[in-house]
Amino acid sequence: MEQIIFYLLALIMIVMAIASVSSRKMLRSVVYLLFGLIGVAGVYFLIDYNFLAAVQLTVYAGGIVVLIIFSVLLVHHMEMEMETAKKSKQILTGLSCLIGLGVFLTIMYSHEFTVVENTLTTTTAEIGMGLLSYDAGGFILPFEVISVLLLASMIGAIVIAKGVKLENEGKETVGNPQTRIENSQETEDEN
Amino acid sequence: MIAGISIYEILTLTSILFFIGVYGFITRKNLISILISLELILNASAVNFVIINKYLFPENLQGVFFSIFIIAVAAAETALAVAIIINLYRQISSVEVEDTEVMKY
Amino acid sequence: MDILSLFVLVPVLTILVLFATKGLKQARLVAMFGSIVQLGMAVNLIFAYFRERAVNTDIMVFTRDFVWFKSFNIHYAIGVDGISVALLTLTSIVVLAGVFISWKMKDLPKEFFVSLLVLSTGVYGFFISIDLFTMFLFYEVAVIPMFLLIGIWGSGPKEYSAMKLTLMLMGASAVLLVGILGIYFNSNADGGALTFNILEIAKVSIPFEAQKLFFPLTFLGFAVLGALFPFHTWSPDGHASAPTAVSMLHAGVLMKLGGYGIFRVAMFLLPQGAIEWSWVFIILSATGVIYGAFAALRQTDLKYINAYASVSHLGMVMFALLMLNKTGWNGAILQSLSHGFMTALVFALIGMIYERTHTRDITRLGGLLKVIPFISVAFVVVGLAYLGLPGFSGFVAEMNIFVGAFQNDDMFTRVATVIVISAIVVTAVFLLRVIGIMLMGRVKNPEYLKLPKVTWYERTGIILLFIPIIGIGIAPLWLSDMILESLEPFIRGVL
Amino acid sequence: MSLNSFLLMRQEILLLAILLLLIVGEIFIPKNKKSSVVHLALFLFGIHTAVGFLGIEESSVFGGMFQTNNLIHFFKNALNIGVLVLLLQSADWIQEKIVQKNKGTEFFILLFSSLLGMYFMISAGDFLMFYLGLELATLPVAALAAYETSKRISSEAGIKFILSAGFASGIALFGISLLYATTGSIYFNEVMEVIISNNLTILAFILFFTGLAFKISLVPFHFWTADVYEGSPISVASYLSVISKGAAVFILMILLFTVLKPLMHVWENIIYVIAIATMTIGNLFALRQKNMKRFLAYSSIAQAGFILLGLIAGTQLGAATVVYFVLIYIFSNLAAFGVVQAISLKTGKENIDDYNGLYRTNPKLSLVMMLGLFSLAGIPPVAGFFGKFFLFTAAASQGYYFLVFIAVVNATISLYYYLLVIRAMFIRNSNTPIPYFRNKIYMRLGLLITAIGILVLGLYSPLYDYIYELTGIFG
Repeated sequence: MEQIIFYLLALIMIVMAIASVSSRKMLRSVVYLLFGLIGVAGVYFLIDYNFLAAVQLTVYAGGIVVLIIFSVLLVHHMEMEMETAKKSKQILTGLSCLIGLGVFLTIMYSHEFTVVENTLTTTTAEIGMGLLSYDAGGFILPFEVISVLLLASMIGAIVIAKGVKLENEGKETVGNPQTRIENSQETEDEN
Repeated sequence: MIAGISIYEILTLTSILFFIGVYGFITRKNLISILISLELILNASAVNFVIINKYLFPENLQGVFFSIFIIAVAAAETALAVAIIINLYRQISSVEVEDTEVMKY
Repeated sequence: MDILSLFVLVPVLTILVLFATKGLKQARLVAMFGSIVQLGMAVNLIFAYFRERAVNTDIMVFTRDFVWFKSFNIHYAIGVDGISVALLTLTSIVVLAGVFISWKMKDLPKEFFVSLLVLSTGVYGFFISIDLFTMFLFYEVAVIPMFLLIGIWGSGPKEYSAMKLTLMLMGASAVLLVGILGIYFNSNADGGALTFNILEIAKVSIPFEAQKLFFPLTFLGFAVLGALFPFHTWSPDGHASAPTAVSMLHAGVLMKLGGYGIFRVAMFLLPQGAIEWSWVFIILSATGVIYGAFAALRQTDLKYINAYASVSHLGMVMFALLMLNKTGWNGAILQSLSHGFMTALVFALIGMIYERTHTRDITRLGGLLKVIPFISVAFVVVGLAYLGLPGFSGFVAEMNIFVGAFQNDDMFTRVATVIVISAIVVTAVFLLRVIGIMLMGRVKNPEYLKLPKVTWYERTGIILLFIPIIGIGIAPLWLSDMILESLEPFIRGVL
Repeated sequence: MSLNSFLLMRQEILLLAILLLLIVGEIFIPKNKKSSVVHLALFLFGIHTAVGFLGIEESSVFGGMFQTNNLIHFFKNALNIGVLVLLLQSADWIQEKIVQKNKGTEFFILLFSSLLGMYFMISAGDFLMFYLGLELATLPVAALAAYETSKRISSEAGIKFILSAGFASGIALFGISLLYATTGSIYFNEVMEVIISNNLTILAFILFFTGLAFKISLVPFHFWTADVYEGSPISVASYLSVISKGAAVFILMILLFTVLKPLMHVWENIIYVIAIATMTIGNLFALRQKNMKRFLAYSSIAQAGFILLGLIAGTQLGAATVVYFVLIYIFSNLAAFGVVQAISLKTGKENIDDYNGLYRTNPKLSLVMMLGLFSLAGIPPVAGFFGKFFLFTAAASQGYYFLVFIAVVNATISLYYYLLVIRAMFIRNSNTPIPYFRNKIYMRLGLLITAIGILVLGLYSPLYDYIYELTGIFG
């Protein structure tokens, strides 16, 4: 049963990923990505990392994708078709990616992994404890660092997007500063 | 552990995702699409960490934590990138890579 | 303060004082004062050397050794033997003469003298070093000011010449660097510590394979500076574009670094490599000698003529070094010295002529003997010295070179020697041609009839350079002794 | 947690405190006195730099996630000095262009948080901290690159930087995940014990190295560099080329020499090829540049190639020469960028041709520039000569004579284009030269420090010996 679900998920993820990097419609591309990300969350559910799956859904599907959709809506005319790269470049890149994939898979399959049989389930409490423990194996320091990282990127995003008086009067001002500030705060809250 | 699924199959899946991301990053002409490809690459790595943790080294949770942090960093990165893209759009009304190339190699 | 470090310190102090000066008058006074002090130190060094030599039989005397970079075993190690003393004296005389010749430098005088003194610092430092690292450092210090000296104060295609010269010489130093590193990493062949010190390395027998590999690199690195054919192309262009004093210093002193380096580093430290490879470089240097002479014959620009003559003469120096015997080496070093004085003097005279007539094309000059007799007579005399006439320094040097060359009695060297000797004839032809066209005959341009007289500073410069030319010619023995004495350890090491 | 661990993390905590202080300051400083924030930031950072010189114990905290030793501490100090000089040089620009738009404090906050990221990156004891440090060091700089929001070229630089950086760290992450698969740990000390050379590990390493190669802008991962440098404000370009690159090189060195040492037979081959490619291509592109910022961008690519010569040695000697060279490189490049910045701020000119005749109008600036370029080119007696000579020695010590030969040939090529700038300043004349101007005190101080550094670092040998001693940990 789980096997079938996994294959189904894998199929969905790959198809969606391909669709999202080849679709010529901006918004569709983002929506395909959304499904791909949900597929990842599905994999997390399958291996019993429920918390991680939840994070994946809320932050990725709920935060990042929404952010990207916002930006698509703000900057892009939806009907417009995107330009694509030259066919030759596409084929060349595709081929080299396939070769790279081949190399990866050959190396991975030739490597003996010692799989440890386990049915451990990880609770959210454990993760929370790990995040806040400062003993060996604890992750308090990265936790602190990432808070600085989020602060910095929030400040950066605000400063960049903060409305400056446009030199060219003719151009429309897209998006008011308020939206972006909220967006950035959103990302911080997700942590 | 997913019954009946070996680690090789999951690694295959993530490798495919990774290369789709790489392919998109190189061929796409649109800044937002490039951002999307980037998310695929990051996700492939995140899944890798989690399943390696689960399949090979379940005694501690290093991989899981790693992927949580990857997600957080991805969020920050996206927020910043989107801010810059929007600012760029205010100036040139386009997000196509061609339009951004006033600078030549 | 030890007597040798002063040779680096005094120019550096002069440079610092120069930075504080304003205008041409102050700058040239400071530069002159600094150079006179240097000359004084050089003369003092000669006497001190003889005194010291009488009681000290080491290879190098006045040695000082300070650890600089401990982990690399890099030392600031200095010391001199007779050869370096002679070359130091040469340098100090040419520098002082160069300052006098540049007495009327109008454009950016302060910067000019600073660059000139940076150059001389490098040369002094090079001659006193017995540590490969500091030697290499001073080598580059000496080369790099040439770029500004030619570029800013030169004439003609100065940017091109400056760039070509700097890049070729720095490229050569790049090759040299690999050679030096090769020597360094083989200097522990006998189980000691790695060292850059020449005297220490000389005691070690570097493996033959390494010698074979690194000798050509080291030789080539120095030989480019000595204008070895076919890497000489920077030299005529550079000399032609450079201002007078720079041509003097460059041909007279800087190019001697090449021969000295070959002798002190390539030959001394890698003798087996030298024997292995000498045939290649004999061919190249002999070609250079004959090529330089013929090229000089074809030129009409005075500076080009002298530049090619320098290529020819320095080719002879390298040829003599490759003969690998005592007489030849003695000749090579004497030739270096004598050529240094002569070529500096010729360039100075060319500069004076050019300043007055605004041309260096001999076909447009004529009858100068009547209008500027002092310069013209000096030109004739130095021309005769160039020919190797007895009584001048050139004769002693060339005599030694050919005697040394004939000591090798295999067919190959014989042929090469004969070719090299034939260059003397060509040299005679082009010198007489120059003298005939330029100095004799009637005055071609009426404007030349009222050329300004030679000034006191020009006179001083000329006389300063004449003294050693004639001095070596008349009394070569004390110099020869000094050199031969210093050659002993090299003979023991190499042969 | 104890007081001891606070002491170990002194640099980080102090910088974080400054960061927070600036945020508070932003709230309390009245709007018409915003320019005082520049003085405040400079003052605070100056104190921070000075305090950094107090010694530190070797230890690690947080279960090995954060480690420090004298070498790391020394390098943090070097970064501090670099940033301080950079801030001095860009103080006027911030006053005139940034504070005016009411974005002064944020500039400092972003810069300092990026520096904080570098601290964590080079002090990292595991791959997670390394990754987070890397991102913290990178993301704020992307915002800084896009800082001149009214300039299109600046936004382009920002987006190009953040996307390439994201791509690079994505690839590196995949590599780390595979490394985690083969070793079972993300902690450096544990990885070091169990890592063995097999195909998967090598693949992991290559991916990981690719990610770092982007940061150091090694060929073939250099394509973003010139565009980003050209578009960014000069201070940011300077920061990228000096501080960012320096820190990345340092952490690469630590990783290669400790954790990844068992893979040395792999990485020395990779580095061999990349070093040649980087030096050559960086040089060839630098030859054709007209714009000073692009010129310095390619020149710094070539310099990165030279640094690899020290890495390839894989010994204590190699480590010492790399650290020493990076230190010298910081000063040299800051001198060059400082002059470019001073001129750009006064006249807006950034092309090499605009520098024609600069010596006759602004001799001091030209001299500083000359010192910087000579140091980059490796001309004695300035520091760059020693740095390069030692790097070459390090490579030659392992018998890589051919590589050294290629490198010295490249050094000569690089001399050519450095001389082009010197030619413009000293030899060429111009009808419309840059007029004489006098810099403000901060800029003068910033340039003076770099000039002194360039002159002293090489000749003063105890410094090198000290570094050599510190790198004893790679024994």
